[in-house]
Amino acid sequence: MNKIINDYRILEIKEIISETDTIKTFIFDWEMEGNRIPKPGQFVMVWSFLRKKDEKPMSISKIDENNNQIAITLKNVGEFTNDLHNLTVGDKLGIRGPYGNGFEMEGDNILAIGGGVGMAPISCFVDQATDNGSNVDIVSASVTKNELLFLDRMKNSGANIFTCTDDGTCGFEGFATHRTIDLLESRSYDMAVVCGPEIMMKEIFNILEAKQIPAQYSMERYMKCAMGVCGQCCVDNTGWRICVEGPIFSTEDLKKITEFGKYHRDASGIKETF
Amino acid sequence: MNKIINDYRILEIKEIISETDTIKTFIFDWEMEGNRIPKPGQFVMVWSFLRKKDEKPMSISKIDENNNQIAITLKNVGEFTNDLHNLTVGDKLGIRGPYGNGFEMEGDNILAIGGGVGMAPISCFVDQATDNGSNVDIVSASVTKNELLFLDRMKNSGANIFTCTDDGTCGFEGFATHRTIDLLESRSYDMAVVCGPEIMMKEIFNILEAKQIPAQYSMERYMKCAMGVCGQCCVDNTGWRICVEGPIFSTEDLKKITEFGKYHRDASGIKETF
Amino acid sequence: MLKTRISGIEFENPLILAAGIMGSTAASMNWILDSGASGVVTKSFSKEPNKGYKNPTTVEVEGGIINAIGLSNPGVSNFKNELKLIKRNRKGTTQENGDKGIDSKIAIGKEISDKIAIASVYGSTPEEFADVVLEVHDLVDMIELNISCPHAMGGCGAAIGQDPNLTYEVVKAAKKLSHVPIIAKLTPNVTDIVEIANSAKNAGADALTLINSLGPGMKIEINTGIPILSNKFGGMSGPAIKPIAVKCVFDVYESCDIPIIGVGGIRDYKDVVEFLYAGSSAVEIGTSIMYEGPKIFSNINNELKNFMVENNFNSIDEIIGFAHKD
Amino acid sequence: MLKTRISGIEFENPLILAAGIMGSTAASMNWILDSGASGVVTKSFSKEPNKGYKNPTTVEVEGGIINAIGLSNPGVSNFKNELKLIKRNRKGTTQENGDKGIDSKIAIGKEISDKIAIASVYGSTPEEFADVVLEVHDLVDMIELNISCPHAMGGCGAAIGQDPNLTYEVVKAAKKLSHVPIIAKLTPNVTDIVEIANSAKNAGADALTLINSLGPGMKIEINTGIPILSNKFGGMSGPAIKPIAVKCVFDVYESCDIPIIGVGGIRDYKDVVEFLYAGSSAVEIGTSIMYEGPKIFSNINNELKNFMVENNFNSIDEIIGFAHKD
Repeated sequence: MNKIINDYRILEIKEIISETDTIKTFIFDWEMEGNRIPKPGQFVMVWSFLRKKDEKPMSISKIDENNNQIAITLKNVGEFTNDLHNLTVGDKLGIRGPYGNGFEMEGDNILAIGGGVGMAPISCFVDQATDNGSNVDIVSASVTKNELLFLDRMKNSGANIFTCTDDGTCGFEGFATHRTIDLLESRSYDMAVVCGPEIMMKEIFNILEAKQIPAQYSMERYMKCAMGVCGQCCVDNTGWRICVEGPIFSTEDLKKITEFGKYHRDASGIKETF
Repeated sequence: MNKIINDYRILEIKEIISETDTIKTFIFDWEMEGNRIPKPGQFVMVWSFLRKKDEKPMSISKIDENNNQIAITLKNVGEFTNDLHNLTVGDKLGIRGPYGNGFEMEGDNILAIGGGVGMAPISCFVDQATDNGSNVDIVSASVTKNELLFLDRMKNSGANIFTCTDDGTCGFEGFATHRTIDLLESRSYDMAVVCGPEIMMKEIFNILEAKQIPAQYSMERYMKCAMGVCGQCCVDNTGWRICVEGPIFSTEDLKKITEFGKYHRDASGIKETF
Repeated sequence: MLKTRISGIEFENPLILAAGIMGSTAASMNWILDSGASGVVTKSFSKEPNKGYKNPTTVEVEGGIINAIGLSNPGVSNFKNELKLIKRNRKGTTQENGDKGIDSKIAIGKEISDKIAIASVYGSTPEEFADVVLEVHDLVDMIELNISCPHAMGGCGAAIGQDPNLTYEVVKAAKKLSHVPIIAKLTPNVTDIVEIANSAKNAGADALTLINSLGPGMKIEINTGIPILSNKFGGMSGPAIKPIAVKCVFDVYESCDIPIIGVGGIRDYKDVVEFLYAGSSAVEIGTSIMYEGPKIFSNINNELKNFMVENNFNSIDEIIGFAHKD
Repeated sequence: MLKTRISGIEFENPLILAAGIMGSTAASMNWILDSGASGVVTKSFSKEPNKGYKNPTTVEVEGGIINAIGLSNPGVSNFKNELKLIKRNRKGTTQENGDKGIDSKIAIGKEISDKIAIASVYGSTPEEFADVVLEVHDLVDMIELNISCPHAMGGCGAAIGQDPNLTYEVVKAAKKLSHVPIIAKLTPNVTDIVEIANSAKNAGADALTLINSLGPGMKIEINTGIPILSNKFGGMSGPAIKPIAVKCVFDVYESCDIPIIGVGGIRDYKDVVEFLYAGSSAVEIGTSIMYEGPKIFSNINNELKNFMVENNFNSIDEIIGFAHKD
């Protein structure tokens, strides 16, 4: 019988980093112990109880085993994230997890593709891969220069960074897809990891498939229990639970997820197309 | 948090030995594992569900770790034991336990005193002590020769047996107390273990106390839960639970049990004097 | 060997997915069916869409979880599209789920029994129930009336099932129109569940599901003093509620002669046997999927078969109600 | 720092022995008091002696136990002798229990607060309750009316506490005569516990104890198909019932303004805090003695003090009802 981690840790926010105008990173002390030690790609459930109460899944954006800290990185996109953006150091959040399956390392030449705040789990994986001595090329994409995430940290990791912005203010002018197609003309990879808006991931999926590069993608769906019972985050046509069988899916898995890139379901279960 | 053993094992009676006209031994297969391995002096709760349903505590009378068997030995003294005496090999009983604290080995020269069916836990302890190479003298007492328990087994163990019967049909004519006084004139012991009718134990207690021989006594009280919650088996004046702090008590402990040799309580809690 | 029948409907084994667990999409229910369940109960749905409560909606407690999802569902017109996709006819068909859990060796290429789809519906009035029943009764094999959710809003759920008269009215309205058998799912959170069971029976219920989640209960976070669930309280499910569910089944079996589906805390074959002994004709499994995933169904079916062989039971019927022989 | 008050009576800390657990003799209750409890509730007793049910009377289940002891007791005239021996006045006195469990360093030779003795009484009619109250109210500090035992025979226990009118009559009869405060102990096994709480309050109850054991539940032995308890079913207690007990306390606190003693599944200081947050003024501890023995009381008192220091609580009063602030 698996032990589900479902007790909240009420944690003080130790540090807040304003990454961009709309993105902040929150750092917490975290006991690195047993199945509490997160893997890149896993997520935590974040319970905000101070103002409007709510709870959402958040990818872990940094795992610092030396200093016993983890971080989450949020873009201010709605009521919940706005509430969190108004917190200050010393405020508390309830955190449970980590949940889900995480990325699997396969080979030494790695392409990591992150769009916007999708860089959160990607950067975690890059830290691990570069620590292991792998060669990592990162395609880091955003709308504009100021929105590119973790540039210094990624540089320091030893990875090669290929930025691209919609407005050309940093690196390549254009989308992550174009940047990836460019890279693949001259380079080859053992594996790729991808996180970003689902429409972007779908296009990247087609590109990587054409080149036969095995890839892993981080999926997001509305979540309630995060323990694999409520069924809220199940995807068509396999029924897999994003919170247990996901959030990371391989190319082969993703081929069976027929709703990938097409639609997701809201809190009531109504389908919303992307 | 202690793990209480409280799941029944439904066990087939593997063998029934008619020890005397009124006493039978029932043998069961028993998985010797972790805290399921009994110590001499411990008891099990025996649930009879075939005829009139009831459940009583019974001392373990044999622990056979080689053959993974235990035995209980019952005198037919009432409705419950009569029901059990009518069972045959292949019939089933529910057994849970073992419970309680068991005897503690202290020293190499041991006096073991058993009155009637009180030989059950004593014989278990004698097996252990002789296996350890201790010198064991047994005072085995009963009303008449045919009621003396485990004579062959005890002889084979290497212990010295001093029988006594009320009617003189075997060994010394008289009570266990007299036999013990006799023995103590010429011998000394590091410890004694005692089980029998409480009136007998009380007298033995006085004899051993006078000689300053540390002793351990097996107590019996009406029992319900055997898990230390119901309070049914608590004794005056300490409140100790026979099922948890007992059933074995040292001389020092027993001095604090003011009801020892005087009274016990029935199922409703009413005191009955011995 | 594992076959059982409820109101004339045959189940290939006694294990059914409980309402509210992985029952929001046809895809997840088909996965459960491929994993060995003989039937599925959908997540409860209503006439109109409902987003349910804000998170947290579920929290672990000793021996299980408490939840207050709040009956979220996309409404009957959206949900009908899911119902149509439940694979009830299984002759030679299966779904490939690869290494994520389905025991494909069992399912692929074999003749497989039909599976049973049960719609769980709710509303606040007999009319609402009737409307939803009419919309879906041609798409499913049975309908389970949720008159027992302990965290429902506005007169739904236990507000009905805690009142014998409302229970009667709702069951009667549903039964009158339905082409398929009607099951009433009851709450244990009443003074006398037998009274409610008989109300449901007298109104025409074909079967009963016992029990919905217990309590409700609450968990207050120790450092903050705040009840964790956004709804403050929620229904308790999981292994710890089993003794109470078994007792409800036992009592209702003695006093109310329609088939019972037992549910509450089932985690292994022993729990299933206990519910059968108490008088259930089948069981529903929900929360324990949290511990083992969908493969719990095939695991229990295998264990159950072994148990029956070892104990000389030839059919599920021989086990049902066994604890009442005395 | 740990002091709390209920109906004008001061408890040195909020931990009280629950009825039915190690409460059959003054000796065991004195051991519990020596182990750190501020008070004890006796095992329930009645006018006449009662042997209770045959064994098995207790069986373990997931998250606790179910029991049907059947209110065994020696009758009030015998039990008065035990009541007289409970050491309520503790100035400089103590009992020596050696290495069997009491932390004698704490107790010996110190000025020690008085301890609170609470008699739990039961009967089948208001008159029986009144008779027993009259016999014992000069021997104890408070009286707890057991109108909630889920396995009582002949109109006792929950047969009263599941009916608002009977609850009212019994509480009224006891309150009218008693020299000491009257506590009504309620069952959770009702459709609406708030209704019963208000009946008790309207009849003059000084305080409420919430909750008696849950269910009842049953466990059927898997190899034999036989319900294990001789009474077939029994009340469930232990850690798993805590969420339901906390919810009962929370609800009654909001709707009924007399003090509440919380009970159900308490195993550590966190559980105590949760009950205080929900609105209990004190708590009773029972089944968890199975896991830790009497030292659970001093252990929890120490943990509770640490918790209060770390969280800047100066008194138990500051914690009581904290979860209702929003």
